[in-house]
Amino acid sequence: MAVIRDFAFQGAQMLLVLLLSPLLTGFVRKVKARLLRRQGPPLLQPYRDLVRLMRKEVVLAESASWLFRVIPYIIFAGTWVAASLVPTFRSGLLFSWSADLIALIALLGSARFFLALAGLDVGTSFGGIGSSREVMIASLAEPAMLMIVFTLALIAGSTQLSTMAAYMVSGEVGLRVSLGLALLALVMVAIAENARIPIDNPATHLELTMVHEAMVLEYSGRHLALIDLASQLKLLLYISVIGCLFTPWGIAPPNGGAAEIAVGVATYMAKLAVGGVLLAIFETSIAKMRVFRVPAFLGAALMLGLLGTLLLFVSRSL
Amino acid sequence: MIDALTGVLVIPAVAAGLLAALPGYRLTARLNVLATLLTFLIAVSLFAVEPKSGPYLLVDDLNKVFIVLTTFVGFTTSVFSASYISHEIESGRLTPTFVRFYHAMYQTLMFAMNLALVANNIGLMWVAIEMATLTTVLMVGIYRTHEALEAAWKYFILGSVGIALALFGTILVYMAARPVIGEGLEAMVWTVLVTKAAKFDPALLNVAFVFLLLGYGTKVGLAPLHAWLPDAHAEGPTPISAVLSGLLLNVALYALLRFKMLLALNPVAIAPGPLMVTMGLISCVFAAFMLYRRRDIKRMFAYSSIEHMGIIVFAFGMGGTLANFAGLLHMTMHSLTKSAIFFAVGHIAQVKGTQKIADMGGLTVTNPVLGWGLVLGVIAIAGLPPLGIFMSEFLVVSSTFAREPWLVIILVFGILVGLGGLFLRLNTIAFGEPRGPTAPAEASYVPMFAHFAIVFVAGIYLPPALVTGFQNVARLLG
Amino acid sequence: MRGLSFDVAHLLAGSLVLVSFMQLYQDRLYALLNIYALHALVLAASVAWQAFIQDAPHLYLTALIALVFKAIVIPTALHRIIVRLGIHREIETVVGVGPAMLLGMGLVALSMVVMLRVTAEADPLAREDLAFALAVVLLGLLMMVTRRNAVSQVVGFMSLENGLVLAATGAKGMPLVVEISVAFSVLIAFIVIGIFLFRIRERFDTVDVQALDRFRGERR
Amino acid sequence: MATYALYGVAALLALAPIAVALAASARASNVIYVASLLVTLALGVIGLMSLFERTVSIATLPLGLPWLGAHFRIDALAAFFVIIVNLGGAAASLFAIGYGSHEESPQRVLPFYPTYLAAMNLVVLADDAFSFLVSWEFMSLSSWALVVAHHRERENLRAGYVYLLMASLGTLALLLAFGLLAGSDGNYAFDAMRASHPAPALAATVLVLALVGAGSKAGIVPLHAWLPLAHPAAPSHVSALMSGVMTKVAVYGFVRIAFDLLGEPAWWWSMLVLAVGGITAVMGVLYALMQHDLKRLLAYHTVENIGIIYIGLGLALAFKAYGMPVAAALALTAGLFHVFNHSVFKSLLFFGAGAVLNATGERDMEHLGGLIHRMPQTAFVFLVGCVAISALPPLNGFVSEWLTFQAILLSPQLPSWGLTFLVPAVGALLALSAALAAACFVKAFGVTFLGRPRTPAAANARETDSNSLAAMYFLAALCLVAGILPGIFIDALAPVTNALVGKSMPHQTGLDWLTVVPIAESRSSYNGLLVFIFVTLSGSIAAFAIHRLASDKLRRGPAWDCGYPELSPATQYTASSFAQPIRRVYGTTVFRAREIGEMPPPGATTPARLTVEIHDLIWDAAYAPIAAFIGYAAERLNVLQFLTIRRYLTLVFSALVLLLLVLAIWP
Repeated sequence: MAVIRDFAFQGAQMLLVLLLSPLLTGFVRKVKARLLRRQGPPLLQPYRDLVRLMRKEVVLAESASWLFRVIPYIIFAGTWVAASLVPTFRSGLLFSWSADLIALIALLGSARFFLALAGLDVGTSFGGIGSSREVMIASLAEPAMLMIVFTLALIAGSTQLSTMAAYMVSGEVGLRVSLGLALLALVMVAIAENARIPIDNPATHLELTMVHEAMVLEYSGRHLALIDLASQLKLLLYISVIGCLFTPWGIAPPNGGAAEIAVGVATYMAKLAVGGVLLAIFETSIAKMRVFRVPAFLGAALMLGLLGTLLLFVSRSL
Repeated sequence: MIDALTGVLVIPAVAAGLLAALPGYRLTARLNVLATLLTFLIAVSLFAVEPKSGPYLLVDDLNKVFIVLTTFVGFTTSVFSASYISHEIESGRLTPTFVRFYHAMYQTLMFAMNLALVANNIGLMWVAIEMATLTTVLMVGIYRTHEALEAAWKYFILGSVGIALALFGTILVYMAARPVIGEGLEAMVWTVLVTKAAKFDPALLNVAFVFLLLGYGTKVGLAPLHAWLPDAHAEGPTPISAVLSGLLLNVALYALLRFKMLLALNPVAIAPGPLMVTMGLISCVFAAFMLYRRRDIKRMFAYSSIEHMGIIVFAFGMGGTLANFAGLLHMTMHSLTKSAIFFAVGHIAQVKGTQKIADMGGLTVTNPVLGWGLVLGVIAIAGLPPLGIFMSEFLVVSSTFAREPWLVIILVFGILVGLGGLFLRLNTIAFGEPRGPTAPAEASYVPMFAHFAIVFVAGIYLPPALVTGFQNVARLLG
Repeated sequence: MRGLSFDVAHLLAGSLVLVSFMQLYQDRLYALLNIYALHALVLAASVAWQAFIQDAPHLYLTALIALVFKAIVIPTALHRIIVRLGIHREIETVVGVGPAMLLGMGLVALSMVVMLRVTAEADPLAREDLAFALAVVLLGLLMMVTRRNAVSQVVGFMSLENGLVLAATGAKGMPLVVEISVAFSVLIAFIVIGIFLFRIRERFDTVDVQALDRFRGERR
Repeated sequence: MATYALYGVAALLALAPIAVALAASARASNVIYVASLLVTLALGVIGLMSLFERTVSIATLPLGLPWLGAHFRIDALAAFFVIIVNLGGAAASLFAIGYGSHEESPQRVLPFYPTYLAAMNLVVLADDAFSFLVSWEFMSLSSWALVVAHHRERENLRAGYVYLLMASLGTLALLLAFGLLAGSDGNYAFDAMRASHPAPALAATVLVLALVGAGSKAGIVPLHAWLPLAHPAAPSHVSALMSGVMTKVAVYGFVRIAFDLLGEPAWWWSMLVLAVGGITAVMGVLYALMQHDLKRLLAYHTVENIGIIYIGLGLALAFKAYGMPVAAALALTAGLFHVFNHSVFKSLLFFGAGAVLNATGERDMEHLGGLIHRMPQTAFVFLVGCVAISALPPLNGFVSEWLTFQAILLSPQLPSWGLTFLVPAVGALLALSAALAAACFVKAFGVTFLGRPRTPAAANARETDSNSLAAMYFLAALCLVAGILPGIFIDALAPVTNALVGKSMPHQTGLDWLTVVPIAESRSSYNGLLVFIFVTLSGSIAAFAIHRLASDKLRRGPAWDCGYPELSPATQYTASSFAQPIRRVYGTTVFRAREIGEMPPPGATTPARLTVEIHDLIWDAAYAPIAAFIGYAAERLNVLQFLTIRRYLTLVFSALVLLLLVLAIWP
């Protein structure tokens, strides 16, 4: 009986993230438009785009290989699985222990790996630009992310998201410098990972400044749809991670009843909304930086993460 | 009834006379081989029945090994020299008269070395070594080219000085022994000396050892007394290079060891160790560096002989059973390996018509057997397993490092540098694009590979008899 | 008698050292050869004296060899050679005479020091003799080192060898002395009238070692 | 067991003369490779058996040092490495059955190949210093012969030369280490060394020597210089062995000395090892990123992975020194598991490179591209290898690095300031190297297999033969299995860690869903199987749904050319241009990399060119000066060959006077 319920919750979680992610993107776009005093596209626009893309036929470059056609599914699956393992409204998901935070990051890493390969597959120079820049960014973002994980894991004594969330909510954490550092670094990494301003501009189509868009330049139809959906999932995932680690309040305990579940869902929505608004504000208030300023930005994140870890180690051995 | 001891002396002596008389190089070459073979067989019989030592000749664990080694290498070298000489005659570098002279000298040399090994009398030993030197001088000069004469002359002068110094040392030893043992022959007989050595006058012994070290050290080729060695190896006929590196150095070293034993037995005398260690290290490192700028293949391997003599002397200088054992093993392995290398080099030089390294290349392509033979030899001489020298180097280094870390590090440095030098040249000789004439060699590979086979086996398995013998000697050497 | 024998032996040995010094000082080949003859003469005398006081008759043979062979045959032969080679004018030394003499002094002193450390039970005569002999040996070597001409090098070697014989005869009752001196005479014979000078003369018109050095292997 | 293993080794050695005998015949290579395949398989089975039945078996031969004999021993550690060696050996032999037929000078490869395998086995089996060193140096020697097999290229000879020198340096260092352990009376048997507990200072010296000796063979920075030269020079299946297996044998040597022979470690050893490991990892991958020779890139990656392994070993040392056996077991397991993984996927990748080399005759990625169309299967297995080595789930490379991270997360419990600061830094280095590795293999795979062919050679490549493919598929499958069922392998390592640090990781295979739980489930867990199933399921569901519900129409069209018609393949991103952003971020400091662009004035017809110069600072700082010194000294001393006789006499004379003076002033 309990098993079935757990399965149900796991399934619900997977569907939830899948359905919410376009909405979140649409919401962010909307807010940004509002901030720019524009009407902006309707909230549901992303859904429409996806559906339309799905319907369209795929135009494939002659030089594209079988890998090129497989990659969108890999990317989508990897990201989706990663997203579905993050406790959103209820901790203690059935399969949450099948991948801890490190594994989660690695999953996203493999998604990125294949995306970069896709950029190189067709053999145009734009894809090359995109992939080479992407891996350069990743080569800094991933260590930073891992440093953040170290910090949190050392505080929570675990890399298991459910456990970490439970520990954070238990309140015995107190306020720690390293936590602040970690949060700051995590936000920076999240921005970089999701190709948001100031690292990359999701809306641009000027090749020379593109990173993410350049890689997917050759994609069309359902493939493009999957990749877009994957990136939306990724955004959602990062916001939920931040939410469940730094604002773990409201998440329903594993054995929680209907009421707690309801609270959990509600708080989760709220967190997403807040995250989206903050992101939009940040993006509108800052300009995109040159590609080769990015290392400095991410290097700062890495340093912050390392600093947080070091402080912790020191405080431990005191 | 002549016993084995006199046998190893008589046969070469008779053969020398015979060969001097007989014309025709083919026959004499065969005779030469036969004589050396006989000598070798008789020497082997020493292990079976050990004749008792008289006032002039002795046989014990120490020299038994050396006699067998000497006669064996002498035999294989004579086989090699047969094919070598025939080629020299055809190419007109040697005339039959000189070949006759050469063979006579070869036997004389054998006689002299055997005498030096079996002599029970320090004076006799000295005479024998002088004789050996003179004969080799004559053979080095045999080509009568400018270089050969110059090498021989250099060898002659330096050698004579060495002889003189050694004699002075010998006299001093006698002086030291006389008060204890009394005048006359007794005071020059090994077997007597070693029994009484404890009571000798230490100061005299010290001075004596200095002179002996320098005198016989010149023959061993220790730096800075080595000058004659490279040129003598390079300019003489290759069989002689093989005998020089493989045997004569050993014989001189053998003499040195005898005297070291004497000093070791005397409590008050200075320890000969430090002197030998110093000279050994100098020779090893110096020779290792000298390998890099060599253009003449034979001269290069001559320098490598100096390096190995350095290692051996270092081992004996450090003393201790293990180190001495290693030293003895290294002497044996080195003489086998180095002579084999010279067999290969001799044929290579004949094929290529030159000794200049720059003019040979890609031997493993043009003459696979010779080429790989040389590669094998260099591997062996560089002290790489599974060949014999690795075992001795292993023992030398590992047994002394705990005692004298810094000295051993210098030694290891020398070994490494030497290895670098050897392989640097090997790359050009054996590998790469073939250069120079590529005529197939008409050569007898038997001696070379016989040596390599022994060295290889010894690298992984030593017969117990040999081991016990060496261990006894090592204990004697203190 | 004891004292007298000691003094005479001492005198002769000392004079041998003196003659070595004269050789070191002399830089003309002719004169050098004459002095070498003198050197051999003194050696013969001292050997004979040793033979007398040790009443070891076989030493007389050694003395005879020294007298006939070294003091007469060799010098004359060398005279011939240098005349034929036309290098009898004069010999240039590497080190100036003065420094050479100083070095020689130092060497003599050194040999004294080394030998006098020998404990006294080796009878004084032997010690003195050894000291002088060592000095002669070292001086001979010094001479070989400081001369550039092959003939003078040979002379140096021979005086060195005289020192050896002195030591050998000084060593009381040493066997094989005669044999050794014979062997050495053979050696010297090799050197002097030996193949080398001939061959060398066939090929180059000089015995100057530098001429030989031009043909060392690895240059070119 | 040990006896049977020795039989196997003997069989391998016996193959060498057969190879020489067969040199003429065309079927020689098949005979030799099939035979060595069978023997290595048998040896691998022996290894497995002795690992699982957990017995120590010894054998002694009357060889080696006469008074000692040659001792051989299979304990858990040896068994594990026997498996590694022969797994790699078997795969290489299988691959070579096809690959070797293209060898132009087989008689220079065949005799040494089986001896090489035999030597590596012997190193692992040896139980006394002498047989260990003989096998060790024999291993170097036979591989040297293989490196110079294609001796007509100068750089191969140079590679072999540098390799042999470094190998001998390492051997001599180990020789000194054993000399210290054995003492001057020579107890060369490993048992005796275990029994003797060396003094701290001595033990430290031994450790440093072992680090130099084994490290120079494993390729730790800065002793790595030979590795990227020698590994690519050999035929590809041998490169696979050198990179995938021999470096592991070197690791074995270090583990044997540091964990087994030396007894209790001191805490600061671990600092040394950790620092070396971290630096090696990052430097290795950075070097690799700068390469455009495929095989050399792979060789540099070996350096990186060795660094990762050493990080694991260093952590294990630290935990062991502070008496935390469970944590030590975790760290050691991580290291050894990575040993296994790396041997698998590095062999796989080198096979792939070899297949490419055969098909195109090119090692230079700038001349390749688009091979995925011509050789799809090779491309697929190579891709698997790339994913595995980039430490991406669900393949095996990720698991071992994940375990290493878990070990690092345990380190705050270490009561030592130095480690407290070092370990996080090392963790950062590890993370950095992992990310860079991914970047590097995007480059390697993308430039080699994707895009459009850059040369006719690449355009006309042909898929490689079935034997080679079989070998590669086998290894690829192994990567997957080890990735999704790591528990089996971790449990298999339990006896090893038990023997070396006294404890082992909790039993894994019993857990439901085959999860991996290093310490406790609440702490961290990973389930490769589930992740794999999830990803495949959701991916295929998505595909199915879309093709059913939406459209599955597809049209081929020209790539977006941005308005420039028929772009030539030269306009694609090359290896170096792909690396340019990273070179700009890291290279400027690490390699003093500089880009010099020459733009001709407007109207000039000369082409604009961009030249990139990169300095190998380690070589310039460490190796070049030594070489220069030796050359200088040799030149100087060489004068002594050209003195006059008189001068030589002067040498003798002064030596004599000197010694007499010594006597004169002797007390």
